[in-house]
Amino acid sequence: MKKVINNAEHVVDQMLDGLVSAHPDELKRLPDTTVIIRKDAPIKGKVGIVSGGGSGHEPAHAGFVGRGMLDAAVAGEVFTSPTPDQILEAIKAVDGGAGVLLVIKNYTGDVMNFEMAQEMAEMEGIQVASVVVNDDVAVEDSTFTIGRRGIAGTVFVHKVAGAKAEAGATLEEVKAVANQTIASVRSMGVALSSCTLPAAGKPSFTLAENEMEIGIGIHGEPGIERVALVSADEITTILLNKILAEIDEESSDVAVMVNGLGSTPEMELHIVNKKVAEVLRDKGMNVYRTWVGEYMTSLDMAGFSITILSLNEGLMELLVEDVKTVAFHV
Amino acid sequence: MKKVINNAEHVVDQMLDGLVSAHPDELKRLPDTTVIIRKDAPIKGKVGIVSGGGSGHEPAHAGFVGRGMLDAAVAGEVFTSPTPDQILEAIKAVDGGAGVLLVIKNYTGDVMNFEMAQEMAEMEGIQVASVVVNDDVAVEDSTFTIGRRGIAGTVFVHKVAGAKAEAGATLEEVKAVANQTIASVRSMGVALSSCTLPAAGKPSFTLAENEMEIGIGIHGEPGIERVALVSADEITTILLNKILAEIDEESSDVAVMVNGLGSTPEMELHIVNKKVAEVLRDKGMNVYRTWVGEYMTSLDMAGFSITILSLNEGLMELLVEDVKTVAFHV
Amino acid sequence: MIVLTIEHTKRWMEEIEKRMLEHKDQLTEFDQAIGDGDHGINMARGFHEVVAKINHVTYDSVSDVLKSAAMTLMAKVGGASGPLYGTAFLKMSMAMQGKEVNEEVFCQAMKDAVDGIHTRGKAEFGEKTLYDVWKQVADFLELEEVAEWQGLLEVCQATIEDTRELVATKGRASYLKERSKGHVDPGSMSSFYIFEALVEVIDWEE
Amino acid sequence: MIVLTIEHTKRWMEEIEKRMLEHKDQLTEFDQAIGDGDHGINMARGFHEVVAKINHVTYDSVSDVLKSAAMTLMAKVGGASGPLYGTAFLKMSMAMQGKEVNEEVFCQAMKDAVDGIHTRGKAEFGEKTLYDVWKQVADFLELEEVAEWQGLLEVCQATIEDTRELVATKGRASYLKERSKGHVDPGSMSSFYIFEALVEVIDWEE
Ligand SMILES: Nc1ncnc2c1ncn2[C@@H]1O[C@H](COP(=O)(O)OP(=O)(O)O)[C@@H](O)[C@H]1O
Ligand SMILES: Nc1ncnc2c1ncn2[C@@H]1O[C@H](COP(=O)(O)OP(=O)(O)O)[C@@H](O)[C@H]1O
Ligand SMILES: [Mg+2]
Ligand SMILES: [Mg+2]
Ligand SMILES: [Mg+2]
Ligand SMILES: [Mg+2]
Repeated sequence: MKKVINNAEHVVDQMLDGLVSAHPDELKRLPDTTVIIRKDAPIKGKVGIVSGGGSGHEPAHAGFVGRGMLDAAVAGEVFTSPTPDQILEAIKAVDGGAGVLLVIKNYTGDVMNFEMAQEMAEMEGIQVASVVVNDDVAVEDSTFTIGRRGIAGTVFVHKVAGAKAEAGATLEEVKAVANQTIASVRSMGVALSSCTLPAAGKPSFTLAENEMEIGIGIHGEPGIERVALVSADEITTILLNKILAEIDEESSDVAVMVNGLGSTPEMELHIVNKKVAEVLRDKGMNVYRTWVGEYMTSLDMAGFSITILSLNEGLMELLVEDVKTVAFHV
Repeated sequence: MKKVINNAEHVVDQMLDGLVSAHPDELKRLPDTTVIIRKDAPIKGKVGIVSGGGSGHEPAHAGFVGRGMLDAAVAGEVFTSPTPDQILEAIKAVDGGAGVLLVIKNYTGDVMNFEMAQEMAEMEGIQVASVVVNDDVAVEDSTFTIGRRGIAGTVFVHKVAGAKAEAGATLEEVKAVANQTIASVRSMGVALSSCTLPAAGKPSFTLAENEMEIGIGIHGEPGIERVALVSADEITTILLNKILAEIDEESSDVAVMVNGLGSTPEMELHIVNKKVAEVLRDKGMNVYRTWVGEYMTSLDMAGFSITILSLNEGLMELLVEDVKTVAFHV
Repeated sequence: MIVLTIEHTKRWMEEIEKRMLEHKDQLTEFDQAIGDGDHGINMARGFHEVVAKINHVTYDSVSDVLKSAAMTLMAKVGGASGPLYGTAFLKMSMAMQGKEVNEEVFCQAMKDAVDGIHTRGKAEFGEKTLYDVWKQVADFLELEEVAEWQGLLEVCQATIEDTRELVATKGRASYLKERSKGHVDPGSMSSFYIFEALVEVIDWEE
Repeated sequence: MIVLTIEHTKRWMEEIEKRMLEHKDQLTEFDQAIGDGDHGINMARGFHEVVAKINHVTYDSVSDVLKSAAMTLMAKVGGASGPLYGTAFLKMSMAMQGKEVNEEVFCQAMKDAVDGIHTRGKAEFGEKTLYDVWKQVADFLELEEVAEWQGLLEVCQATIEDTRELVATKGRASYLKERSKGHVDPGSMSSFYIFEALVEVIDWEE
């Protein structure tokens, strides 16, 4: 494994310091925590939005902290949900009196840790609500399963909820629009190569030179099937069909995100987006906005995910509302 | 080689279509060319800024097209300078009557092709000036060499020249400030792994599991030396010392860019930036602004480059002037 | 008869740390196979912090030692295993509050720990999680004399072997469905080390 | 005696394309060793386009064929080799304008091509670029009878061998400094194929 690090145990700590020293006017790290907050938080009377999760998904989640999006991002160890005490610090730091919404990705660990933090915060008299994002259609959603995973679609939830909160909505309203977004967003990814955790030192899994894993999770969790690598257009069609099948296609207006998982060059993401745009056009859908780039990565994994958000008037407005973050721009 | 492509011969063409379909309101591709221009170009009375080069450096160069930066970017084949006819089309498309500045990276091919285009444009009566960026201190600059290469520092030249042009300056003024930036910007990179050209199908070079190449070029050109991989802090110190030695340190105000070459996760870039900030602080320098991310990549190469721009009042203002592009934000 | 003194308990944590460090790679490999490859890293970090913490504090009760351990695990591990082990030790601590830890108290504490894991993780028996191991151990302790407690190692091993062939339906491994068969659940393995350490310290006096 | 007819010239380009496609990987490997690994790709693309272009046009002179070739190379190759080969063929075309291409005219055309490469690339002899090969070939042709022109292949080979041990001081290879020694310059190699094709077509009639 070759990584530009000093010590596997300090990657998260040093990354957070590096991030803040690049944006000293916008971001602040809560002392002795792994919490990054808006420098102007808490904002009186505004609902605070807190998200986070394991590290290794950069720019998620700290890259989305800023006006119109997140008030705080809590970073866990690599691929490990942050702990309740850290999440609690974030909640306390951004509560402006209007309550705090937790945006949680649907993983056992994340849900348990965020819920514990929520209980603690409520014990301290802070009004807290939470939503769980589950956009990954690679996993079936049934009462017999733990449900779909939360992947790149989470970024759209951050954006929509953040815009709503910035507009002065109540905690209930912000939670409602976040849940509406969660109900309308679906994603699926593909991996061409594994990622390597700094502390593990070797790849989490291996794919043969001609293999790809369809439906990969952002922590390298297995997907639906391991098949022969095919063309960009074919892969894109496979992912899109699965995604569109699970989405409420009532609305023909959609937002698109083509998200790189780490090592896949932007050139290839654009080639994918060309096909995405064509397929959606052929289906008579209207692409309202498109984001192509790295938003929810998986360390150095090669591959990408496609996210489709089905839009209504309200979501459209919130999606393009002014935002000031390091990694998400409209 | 595993790549998300359809056909190595069409990567540039399909990438450009994908990019434009993601930003239909801001960008436009000139029909039957590899030229991406601002949708509102040409802008009457404004100096046009044209840059470009081989593809494989995304988001460079098309990602920097937009208000306050480039008017047009010309994409060549992967790692191959674009041809004079394409560059000529770009010049003609963005000339608003005030002339056009060509920002060229210092490579034999780029210089020859852009110069030929300049000659052709001048024959057609368009006023054209050009500047050549040479920020890579890994190459010695002497009358016996072809001089330093142009790498990530080019992005700062785009930004400064673009802001100056947007402000209504004349071609001479824009060229002057571009040259001033070129004189004040220095960079150096390191590679942990090679890149693979789509059409070549195999890595351009190979580095052993414990090796890194200091001073790598963005096309995989060799650097200063191939040595054992060391810690992020040590690599950063090596690069910074070389860069600062070649920079006019008169000014203690600097802008920093930590640029990922392709496969290196953002986490690692932030770890590097932490050290960069510390070293500069210890040297009594003041970091005015920092950009961490992928700006001038080399396909799927693992590694990064550091760029330092020495600033004066004028450059500071131009650097943070409002800009609207896909890949560069202030 | 006293099963755990303050000293025993501190020693228990040290023995756990020793094993988690020793088997860090094994646990990580198990988690790479059916999870996300961080379990060994999480356990090593967590119990290292626990020992670092309790060594700097003097305690007046076993309950307090376990409470420190629980809080440290919750604050330093994260993921799924952090809250679960944290909850387990916290429930034990609560069950032992103001009591000397004899056989009966310990069995009750184990029962409460198992219930805690159950409520927090919502896994049922046989979903191929660490809950399986804790449940089996608790049931076994209730039936056996302390003298026979070394036997719980076989119980753990047996459970791990039985669950190896199961399809995981909770936790990350559940994403693998059928493909999770034939792999040992990493959390069950780390639980084995926790109980192996326990046996080690209980024998320790004799 | 006529050295090149329109047919010869079209055939020359086809023979070049054949060789560039055949040796695409070799040229790319040479460029991977001391450049950026695209030379074979550039040459194959460029001469493929040249042939595609000239096959769809009827020409009244050798000069016009070469002008088409030159323009196509400039428009389709890019990099360093595009402008250089484009310039070379353009200068040849200009020297042949309104003339039948006999020995003398061809020699003058080669001279002009060499000057063109020199002005465009500013490389001197011995800087380990394609200029070395073109210069040597031009000088040789001037001295020899057409009957002896096959000899230019040895001239090319000799030049390539001589320059192999040189340190490149122009083009990308110059970044390697000492490390460029022992490697054949990719552009010199592609130039060899251009002249190999020339010999092929000149022999062609007999
Ligand atoms: N719902 C649950 N109930 C009980 N144990 C669980 C549950 N989910 C996961 N586990 C246990 O947690 C272990 C994984 O822990 P770890 O890898 O540290 O966390 P994560 O899965 O978040 O990376 C699994 O092997 C399993 O034994
Ligand atoms: N200044 C120059 N003068 C003459 N030939 C040159 C010069 N620079 C480069 N070359 C030739 O160009 C070849 C490289 O061509 P190519 O790889 O297609 O372009 P690039 O170097 O831009 O990738 C070199 O092998 C060399 O022979
Ligand atoms: Mg984990
Ligand atoms: Mg090239
Ligand atoms: Mg895990
Ligand atoms: Mg080349």
